[in-house]
Amino acid sequence: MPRYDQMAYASAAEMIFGTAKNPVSYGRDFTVGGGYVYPELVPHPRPGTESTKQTLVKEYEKMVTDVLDRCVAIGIPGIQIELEHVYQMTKNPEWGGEIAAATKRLQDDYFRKYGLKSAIRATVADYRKPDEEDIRNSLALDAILKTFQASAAGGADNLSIESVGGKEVSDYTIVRQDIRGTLFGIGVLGSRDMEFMWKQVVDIANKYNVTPGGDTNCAQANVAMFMAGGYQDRSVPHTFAALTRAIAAARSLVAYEQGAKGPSKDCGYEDVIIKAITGIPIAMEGKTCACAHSDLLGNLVGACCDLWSNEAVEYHDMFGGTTVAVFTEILGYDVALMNAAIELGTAPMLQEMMVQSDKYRDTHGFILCPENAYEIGKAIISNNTSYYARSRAAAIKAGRLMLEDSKLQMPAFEKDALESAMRTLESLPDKEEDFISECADIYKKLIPGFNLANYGL
Amino acid sequence: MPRYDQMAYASAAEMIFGTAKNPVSYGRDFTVGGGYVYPELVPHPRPGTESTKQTLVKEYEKMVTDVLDRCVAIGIPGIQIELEHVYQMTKNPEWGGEIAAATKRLQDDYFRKYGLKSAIRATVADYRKPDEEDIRNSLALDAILKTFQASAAGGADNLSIESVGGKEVSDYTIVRQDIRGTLFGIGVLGSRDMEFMWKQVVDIANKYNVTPGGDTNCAQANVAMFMAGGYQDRSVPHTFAALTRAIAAARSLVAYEQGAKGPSKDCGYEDVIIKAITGIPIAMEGKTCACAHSDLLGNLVGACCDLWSNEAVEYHDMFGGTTVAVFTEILGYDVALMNAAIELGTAPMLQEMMVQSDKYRDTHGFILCPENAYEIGKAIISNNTSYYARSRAAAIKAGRLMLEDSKLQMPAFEKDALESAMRTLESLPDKEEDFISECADIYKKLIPGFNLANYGL
Amino acid sequence: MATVANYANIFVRYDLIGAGEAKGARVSSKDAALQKVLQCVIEGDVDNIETVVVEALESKDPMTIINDGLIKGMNEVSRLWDEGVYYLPQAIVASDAMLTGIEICEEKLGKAIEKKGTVVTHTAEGDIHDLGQKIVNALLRANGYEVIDLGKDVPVDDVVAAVKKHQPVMVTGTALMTTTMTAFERISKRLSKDGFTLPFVCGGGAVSLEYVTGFELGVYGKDASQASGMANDAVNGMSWGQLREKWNS
Amino acid sequence: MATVANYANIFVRYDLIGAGEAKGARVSSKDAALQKVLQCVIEGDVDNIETVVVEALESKDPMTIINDGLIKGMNEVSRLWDEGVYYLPQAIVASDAMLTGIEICEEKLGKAIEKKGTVVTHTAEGDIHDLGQKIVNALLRANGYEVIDLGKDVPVDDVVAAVKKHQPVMVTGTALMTTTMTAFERISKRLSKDGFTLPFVCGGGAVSLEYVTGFELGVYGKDASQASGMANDAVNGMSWGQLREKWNS
Ligand SMILES: [Zn+2]
Ligand SMILES: [Zn+2]
Ligand SMILES: [Zn+2]
Repeated sequence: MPRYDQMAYASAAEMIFGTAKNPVSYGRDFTVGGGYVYPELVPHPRPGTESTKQTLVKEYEKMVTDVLDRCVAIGIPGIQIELEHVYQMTKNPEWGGEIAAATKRLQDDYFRKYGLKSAIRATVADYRKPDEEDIRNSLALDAILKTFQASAAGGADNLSIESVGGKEVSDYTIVRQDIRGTLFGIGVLGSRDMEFMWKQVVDIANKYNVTPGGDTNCAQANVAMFMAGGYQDRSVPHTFAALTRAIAAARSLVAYEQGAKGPSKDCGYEDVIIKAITGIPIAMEGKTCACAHSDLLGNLVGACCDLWSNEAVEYHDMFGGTTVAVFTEILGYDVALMNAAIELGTAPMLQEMMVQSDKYRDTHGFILCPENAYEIGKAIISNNTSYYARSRAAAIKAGRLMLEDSKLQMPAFEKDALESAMRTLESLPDKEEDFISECADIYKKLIPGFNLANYGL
Repeated sequence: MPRYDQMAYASAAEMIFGTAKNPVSYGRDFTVGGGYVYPELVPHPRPGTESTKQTLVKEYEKMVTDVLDRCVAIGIPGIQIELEHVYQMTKNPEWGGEIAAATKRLQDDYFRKYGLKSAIRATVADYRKPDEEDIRNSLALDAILKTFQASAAGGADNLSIESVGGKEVSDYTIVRQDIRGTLFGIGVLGSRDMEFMWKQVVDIANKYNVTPGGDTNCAQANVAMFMAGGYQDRSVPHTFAALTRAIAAARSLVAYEQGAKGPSKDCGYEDVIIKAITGIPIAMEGKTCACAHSDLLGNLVGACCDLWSNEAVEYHDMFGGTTVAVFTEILGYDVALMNAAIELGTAPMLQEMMVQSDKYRDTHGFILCPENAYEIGKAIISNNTSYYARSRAAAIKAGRLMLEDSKLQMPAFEKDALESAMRTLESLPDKEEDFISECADIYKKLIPGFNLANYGL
Repeated sequence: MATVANYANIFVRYDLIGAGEAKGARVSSKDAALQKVLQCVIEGDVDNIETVVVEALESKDPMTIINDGLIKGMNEVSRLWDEGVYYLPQAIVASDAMLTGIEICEEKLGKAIEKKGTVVTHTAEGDIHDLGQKIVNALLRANGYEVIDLGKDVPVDDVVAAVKKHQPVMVTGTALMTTTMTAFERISKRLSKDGFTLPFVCGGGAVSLEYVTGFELGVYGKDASQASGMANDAVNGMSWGQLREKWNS
Repeated sequence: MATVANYANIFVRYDLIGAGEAKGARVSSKDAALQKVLQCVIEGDVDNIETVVVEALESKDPMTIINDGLIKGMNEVSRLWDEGVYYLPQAIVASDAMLTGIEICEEKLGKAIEKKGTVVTHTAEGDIHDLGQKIVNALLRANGYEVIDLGKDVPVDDVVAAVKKHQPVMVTGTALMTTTMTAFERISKRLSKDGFTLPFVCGGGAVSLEYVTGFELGVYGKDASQASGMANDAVNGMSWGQLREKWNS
């Protein structure tokens, strides 16, 4: 059940990159949200190296070494490395554990030798299949939980996941521009699955004395955003994706209600809303994650970040070194600019530049600029009677903000899509139980394998 | 002979990114230094595609299309593409010409369809060998000049080169930490060769009604800087490389004295000094050229840029698209931040953040921050009796600035290297002819193939 | 703090260029019952398609409804999508409507209509992200193909077995992660070894042209919307090499 | 405008860590003449090396001066460089001094001293950037190797011919640009075809481990300073595969 009923910040103007109301410390002298922004580098192994544990561990050792070397070559004060699990690292818990341990050994070395601050996030792969199995009791769940333990035991400082509850429904509805089903899949089913999942992640983290990090709506809101794509794409309306993002905020919040402490996951674009509500530090990714995907809010999304990430880069050579070193350097300078602004006392001005770069570039950036994100956060806490109510309120608030700002331009099709979705959202039942029963009827028929029991329903 | 005897700007405080005293317009509605910063994307073909003209033209067509597509996908207002010639494009003038023409066709399309502003810089490869041939009358020179013509005829808007005069001497002296020889190779020989070369480039540009762009001391000062490398490298002292950079400013200036109009070449880190003197718009490369090389001034170097470049990225796939699209996107957001600052009236504050990020990170950034660059510029124009005199004055000024700022820390070895170089610089003869005859004696003996006649001496 | 008066030098809204010029549907039927079917498909009205098809069957034979109503409507939807008037969702819901309608007509016919050919689709072993595959399935079906949907997280053996069993004109593979896409090369080797020469179209997430064109049979699928065009080419006798030449260069 | 009080959260000067701890030269000679030779090499004093060697030759035989002065000095310089006390320029000028000294001693001996082995070096065709190669040459010579310097912009044929003629223990290639480095693979094929199995160490600018380890004989040279170590391994009988294993993984 929803818990948050107030905002961590008195206004959006208080929110700034580098500082969170509730900073988190772990790893090697590493504090997130304590006044400065650090890079979070996410390396991805080359295809083929996943074939054995030995080759994969070795691949990670090389990548991590390149990252740490570049930090000490150019003076980056500290860095978090995310071990974003490829399937094989989660399916075989000892692989994830050994890679965390190898990363920790290297980080320890550089901390001892140079004083380089560092930390490790282990993001376990959620490979449960909600339309094929009992996701509350499956081999996949078992492996996921074991891998969390192995990672924590191995040396991960922060445990995170991109959980997939409700994806079977949102996959079906996002490509059909069905906002009702998307609200159901993310806001209701996603939230309920997170509650189930995060109780257990937090227990494991507490047992191993590590930090439960966060979750992201990668499997749903990012699907909508990536499909919406650039200006010329015609896959999913951008306005529809923006509504999806607002819903995602209400859903990803559940991790913190269950005890997660942050920093949140980089690809959770909804995290700025969550920071406004919870005060946890957040990881964000923008222009320097172009290596992983294109987006329309490359600067704006950094406005309130505490970690700044590249999302994912595959390990290869470039003229300037390996990709992981190259992106460490770019991220390092990005955050150096932010930290220089902090030291100069001009951080609010830099934030305003970031915001003005993208606020009116596209609807996604528009709803995530600090003032709008704050408003969506308020809609969430003011409707905390159910996961459904707050998700719906978030979407309606986002939609109204988009419709009411005359500077935000939209092609006709995009505006039609938004208005149509808003009509649907406003016509939905008030009570969660009514909404659930309505959706249950509809989607059980349409989506093969959809099973309410997976969500305790 | 030196011409500039005054500064284009009354003070360093007047210098800012996006605006130059003497803006340049060309291409498709493209103005550099006219109030806003544009990205300059430099694509590099994959090895193997250079084997035939057809495969190379096709490679460029694909790369250029990816760049322009990404611009219209995320809203980048305009872009310059640099065709930085691989050897084969210059050796075969029609290759360079056809690739320029193919690029122009594509840029025309996107301008017609979307209004995307654009321009083409053709940077011809200087493959003359000063230690093996008469560089004022060789097959290589012939091909270079023909390729300039073919490029201009094909559609290049801006003609640039990274000329190599004096490289045979500086290659020998930089790795021996011999400041006298480096001053000779860059400041005297490099300047003289530029005078010879740029007269001809300007003539060709005028004949074809295109813009003579600029030169860079890539072959010399960048060799020193890249060898100096990161904090852990022990190849060339960073202080020595910084002195080399100051000398390079006096040398690269010759292009503008011969009629070049800018924008200067991205890898000319000395260009900020040149902008202070000449008021031409400059291209710079910093954090987002980490794909091409690492440096210690990733933000600072953008403080006064008019174009912002990635230097070079080889064409490959990444998760987020091809490398050229990925770096177009990152550059695009970098300049969007700068342009947002300009619109907000907070550009000086952003500039200060850039400067504080790196001014004391390393000596190279230190001497290139606007106020120090301006001082070095003043030393250059105040000593305009000879190429030698102004190059030496630039180095001495840079050395003094480094020694006098107590915030600039240096390891003992670095400081020794600087002080030793300063003693040498201060003990050199006052007159150019004395210096030349001293160096001629020494280096003729030491450097096989070194030939004074290549420099009209 | 100051505000921005003019955003044009920060970003340009290229998405607004030409917006609003788009024209609506151009096809229609003089027959009222068929017109309703057409309209249901073009509007992706899955709620009413059953009613209008059943109604049309009262006066028309099933093949007429299929050809002049359902397929004609779907073709118009494809045109609208190609021209940027429609987005993908409109194509998907139209396909839903069309397929529902065809099912009703087939029941009346007492047999399934002939398909253009069979395509086997799958998502790589280890990958549970099958949305791309589902879109491919919908678009192929909308274009008259029989789709053998092997689902997600499919072992190499199962893909090879399905190809042997169903003898498709084309097989597709989707992967979000590069560390799961390595299965594609193994599949290609197995198929080649067994003498198959059909195109194996691979796409999704991190899959790249460079990778897919590195093994035999491989054709890179940049976008789900290319699937039917590729299948058409395969049915028309193009080899995997020709497909690669046409779509990947 | 405000100033920055503390830069530690913007950047950390990792180059200052341990700076100043470095110790100077540790070797010395009890013999005054040899001590002067030693010192000239350690200080890279090319202006005076001739004088002190000639002076030493008055009381010492050439081989003693070479072994206990010149080479001993150079070894000490290598140690100082390895430990971060010296930078590359100190190693280069020491090598200049040492080689000058050896030449004088060899004249006195009436023959060249025995080299550890021969290495052929070149810069790729189309590439005029041969600084990396020059550094490799200097460091190899300083370590006792005979270097056949083919220079820059060298055609494939010339490299193959030089290997046939000089039968080196190792051949090296330098390239700044990827579009010139493609010659390396052609050289490797030609050498392999002719039965050569020597290591072909490639490095410089845009050359990458991925590329070099993609063809036979190829060993990636990350840094010029590795050249002598690799040559030593080759002389000691390591195959190119073993070199790759040791230096590239
Ligand atoms: Zn994600
Ligand atoms: Zn991520
Ligand atoms: Zn350059």
